[in-house]
Amino acid sequence: MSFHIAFLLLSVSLIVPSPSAQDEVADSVAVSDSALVVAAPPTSVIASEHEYDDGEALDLSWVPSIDDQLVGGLVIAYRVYRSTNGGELEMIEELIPGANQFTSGELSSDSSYSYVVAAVTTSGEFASNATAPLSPETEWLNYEKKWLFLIGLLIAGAVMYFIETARKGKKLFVRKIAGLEAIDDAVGRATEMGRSILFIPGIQDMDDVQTLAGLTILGRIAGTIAEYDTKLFMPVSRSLVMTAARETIKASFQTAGRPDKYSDDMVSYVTDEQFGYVAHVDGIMVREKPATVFLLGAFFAESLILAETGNSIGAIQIAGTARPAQLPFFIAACDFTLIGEELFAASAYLSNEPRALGSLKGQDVGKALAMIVIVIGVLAATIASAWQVESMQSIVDTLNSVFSTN
Amino acid sequence: MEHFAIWVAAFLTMGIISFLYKDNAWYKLSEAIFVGISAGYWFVTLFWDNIYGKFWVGRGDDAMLYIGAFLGLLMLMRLVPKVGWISRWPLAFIVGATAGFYLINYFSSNVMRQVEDTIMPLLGTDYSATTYDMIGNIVIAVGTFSGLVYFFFSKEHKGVFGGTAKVGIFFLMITFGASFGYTVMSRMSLLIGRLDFLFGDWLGMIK
Amino acid sequence: MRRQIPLFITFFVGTLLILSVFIPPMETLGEDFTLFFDIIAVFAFFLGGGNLVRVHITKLIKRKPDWGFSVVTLVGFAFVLIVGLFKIGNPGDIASSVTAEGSWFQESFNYILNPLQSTMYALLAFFVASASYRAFRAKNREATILLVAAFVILLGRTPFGMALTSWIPESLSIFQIPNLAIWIMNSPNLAGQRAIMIGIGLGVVSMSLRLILGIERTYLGDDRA
Amino acid sequence: MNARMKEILVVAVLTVFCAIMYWGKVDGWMTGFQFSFGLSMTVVILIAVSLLVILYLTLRGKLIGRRVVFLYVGISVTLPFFMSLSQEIKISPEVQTLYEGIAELPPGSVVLTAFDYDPPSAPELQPMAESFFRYCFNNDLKVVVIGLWPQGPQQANIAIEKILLDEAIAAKNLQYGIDYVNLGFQTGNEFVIQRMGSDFKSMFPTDYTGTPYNDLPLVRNIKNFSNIDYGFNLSAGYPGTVEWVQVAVDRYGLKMGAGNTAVQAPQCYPYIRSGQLVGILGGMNGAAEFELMTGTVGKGTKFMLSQSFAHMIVIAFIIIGNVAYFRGGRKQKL
Repeated sequence: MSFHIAFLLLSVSLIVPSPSAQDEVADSVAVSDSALVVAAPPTSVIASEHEYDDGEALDLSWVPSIDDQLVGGLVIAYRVYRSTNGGELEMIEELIPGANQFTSGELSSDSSYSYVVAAVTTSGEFASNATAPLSPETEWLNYEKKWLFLIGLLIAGAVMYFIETARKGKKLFVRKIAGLEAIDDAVGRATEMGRSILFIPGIQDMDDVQTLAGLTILGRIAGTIAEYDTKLFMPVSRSLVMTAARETIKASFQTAGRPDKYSDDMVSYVTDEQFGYVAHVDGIMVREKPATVFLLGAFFAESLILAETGNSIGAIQIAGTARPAQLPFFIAACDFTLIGEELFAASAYLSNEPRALGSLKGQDVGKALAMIVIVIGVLAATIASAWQVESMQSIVDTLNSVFSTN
Repeated sequence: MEHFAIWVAAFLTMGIISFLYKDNAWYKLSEAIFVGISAGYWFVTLFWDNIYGKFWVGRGDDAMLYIGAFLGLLMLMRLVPKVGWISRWPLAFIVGATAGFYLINYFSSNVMRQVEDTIMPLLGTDYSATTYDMIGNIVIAVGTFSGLVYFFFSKEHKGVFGGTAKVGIFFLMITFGASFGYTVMSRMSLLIGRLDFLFGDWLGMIK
Repeated sequence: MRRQIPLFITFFVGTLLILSVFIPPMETLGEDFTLFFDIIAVFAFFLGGGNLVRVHITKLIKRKPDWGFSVVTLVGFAFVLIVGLFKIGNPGDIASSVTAEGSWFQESFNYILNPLQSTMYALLAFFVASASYRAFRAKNREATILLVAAFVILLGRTPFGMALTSWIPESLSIFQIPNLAIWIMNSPNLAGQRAIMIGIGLGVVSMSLRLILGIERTYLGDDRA
Repeated sequence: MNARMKEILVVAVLTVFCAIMYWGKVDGWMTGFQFSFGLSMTVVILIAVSLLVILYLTLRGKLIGRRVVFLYVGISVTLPFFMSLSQEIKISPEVQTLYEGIAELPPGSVVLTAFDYDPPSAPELQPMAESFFRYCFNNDLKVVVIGLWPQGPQQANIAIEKILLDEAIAAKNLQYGIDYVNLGFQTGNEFVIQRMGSDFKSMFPTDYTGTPYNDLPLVRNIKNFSNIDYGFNLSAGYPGTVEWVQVAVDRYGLKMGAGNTAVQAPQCYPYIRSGQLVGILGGMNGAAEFELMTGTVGKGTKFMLSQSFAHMIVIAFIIIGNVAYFRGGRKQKL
């Protein structure tokens, strides 16, 4: 009942619904009638469908109160009230003066919602008319992301096209990558010296794609290690990585026909903690003196601690990461470094399997596309801004909207 | 007790530093403590956050949690040799999800976004641009382009292509040199922090 | 069959997560995956932690060199597990936060783990110096560029570098070392970073596809095992 | 005397020295050392001369090893702690814009600070946190703290506790829950940010101490990023500034500045250019510059001298390394 009265009051733009606000007003009115600060309510309050969501939000917009001025404005805030399925109004949001829109989230598409926006002054609230009830709708496709989808599809399609082409037996050329050429030699060197190989797949868990890259490379070189019968040890900092690494090595040894040489002891879990792990690996490096050290995966600050210690024991070091911040340290302290993309390409390259090589071709299509877009975009933008050419500006705008991700 | 604690901290600090001289018993002791304590610490944190925090306190009624727990239990099947192979299911799940998740994420923020940002007028957006801005813009465009050429796999680095790739390498080298130089500072800060602990907090020698 | 099911799971889950980005009702799938992952990781710790204990107990039993340190590791591990899981020394009852001030767990973090972590991290200062001493040499053109870039940035951050070129007039201020350092960071460095980032993005796309399509599958072990 | 004995002797001397100093500190008769200007200069000259000697030895073909480099680094960082020399600080544009970004906030604005680092990064980021909080509290900005790193919120508490001891700030009698709130840590990395985009409360049902979200007056009405006037992220890696920019800035339009370790900072420079970040404090320099801009002297400024010294040492060794290389007929590998 009280709601209906309040609602009535609201619709004729009188003072106020919420009990607490009412008390305040009563107080201030009691002190002095002249202290009453009256403001015009916000107008044209419109609720509309929030686009491309799971039917859980509505957009609200309004024209601010004319008493909401930058200088000497009376409005100190806006409050947004919501009524669900014609129920009681509840305050869901307080906004700063000057606000003229709001997205109301956490809704359900089964209910309908009506909104009231009130301008708040020191004396109380001055509410707008209520919006017509509206239910949010579920959209099944996010059209805002259509370009992400299409370009992604184009590049993924190129990768798959080349995989398929290669599978059919077409020879594809991939240039030599220095760091990868060195891997076999590095394994051979450890064998000759009768020393071990240390493999570090980064310090992240299986939910980092760089760790996966490290493990796929491990899969390729473990076969060589099995053939040479070299000692491999691999302290890891994540339990799941330990499990996956064991599977990987076991499979590679099996494929190489040396399953007897495999032992679970090759891979051991140390600790999840970054520097505790590093302290252990450093210690083990100087004690075991491996001839070859692989550092392939996600590395953080420890990259240089590991690489310098490895360098001090005279090991051949092959490193790779996709963390740009750590690459300089690997470049400085390791013999070969796989830079970013090369880390992901490595297992494909090493496998020498046509399909995997085909995928490398596919990503070159992506690079070519990026290069073409950059050239066209930069030229068009330059001409547009230097000579005010409209058509060029529209090219730039189109490219920007296509590649824009938000 | 407080005296003891700060001496322990100082003892361990110096134990780690002693590694710079050579591997020794003091370091080995610090390392052993480090590994044991940190592995335990990690598990305890995981337990309270992810098991207690989610099953008891947080969203305990969420079906998703139990799917997670089910996958976790499958993982533990490794301990039973006969059905150990079943632990590959959660592993396959993780690998698939990681691959799918990162494919889009990296593609959108590393490829789309960076390409978009590189599209800009070489001569600046208006007449206020200085010569340095223009040179900077040109350098960014040329550097990004040639850097991409360097990463091209399908073509041998020869001729004009090879020349561009060479320029690309130069840019990469500047990038690496610059980040390295920039980092030196931050690494020194860490050491400053530790030595401040030893000489300041512990021994009280800094005024 | 043992291999087909995991391959199918990878394919299915991977495809689903890619598509979820474009389908609003499935948008939260990525979050759910992290939730799954966090929980699986806790279970997996029994494998990792178990392995840690096994390795050190073996060392202890076989009296391998340095077995004494294995005892220290085991004691430390057990100690933290006990004080952390039973919340020993926590002010208040078992409901208080495990990291509450004064709990044994938090104290052992403050006085044991934290100094160790920070110091290990701080060793980098020494390694950065030794790596610069050894690696920054003008051996060839690439190395010289690396050296010069690093040198300018380093100088740009010291009072010496500022003093060295402060005589250059304001009209050519870009050639003052601190400004040059900033320019290098903002222009050529940015270009290099971008090329690397774009490359990485494409590399991830290609590798993820290989995983989803089952071309890379060594992590799944062998059929016969 | 063999090497082993020497090592034991050194450790023994060190222990005795430390014990005496500690005793002095506890007992109160040792309050710290400060070199006079003359002594400071003498030390500097001595270090410089010894470096010249090393250069000379290198020219003669006698190369130095890693441990010598290590020793110099240690000395060059430690000695400036005791010196009385001062140096000039130049404000870089990214610090200027960051400062301007918060300076234009009216009193009462809500600032979200995300603490994404742990103690190892504290030497760089803690001074930033302290001067940032000091600025906020002095200028009546409301502070909401969260952390995507488990130990982040603790670092925030350490900083806040320290700042509240400042006389000017203590006089304001700030109330927890009204003037500042620490919502604590939440697992989930960038997904936490994403969830916060629709609802803070769902990610932080309670604060650091367990008080329910709705019982905290400051945050009760904060629904999502639209109620936040400014975001400040202190980051030492992942998750950190990159994720905040990708989600909070790109998707939800939060106005944001960041304090990064010097290593992370270069990765975030592109974000300043593209306007995604207001400004960046990079490393200890950034901290010192910010301290200068906000008119406080903290550890950032204090340790700048050590840092400059260490830099000079690294530069000196790069020069010595190159001399060694050219002297060695460009063939010698070290």
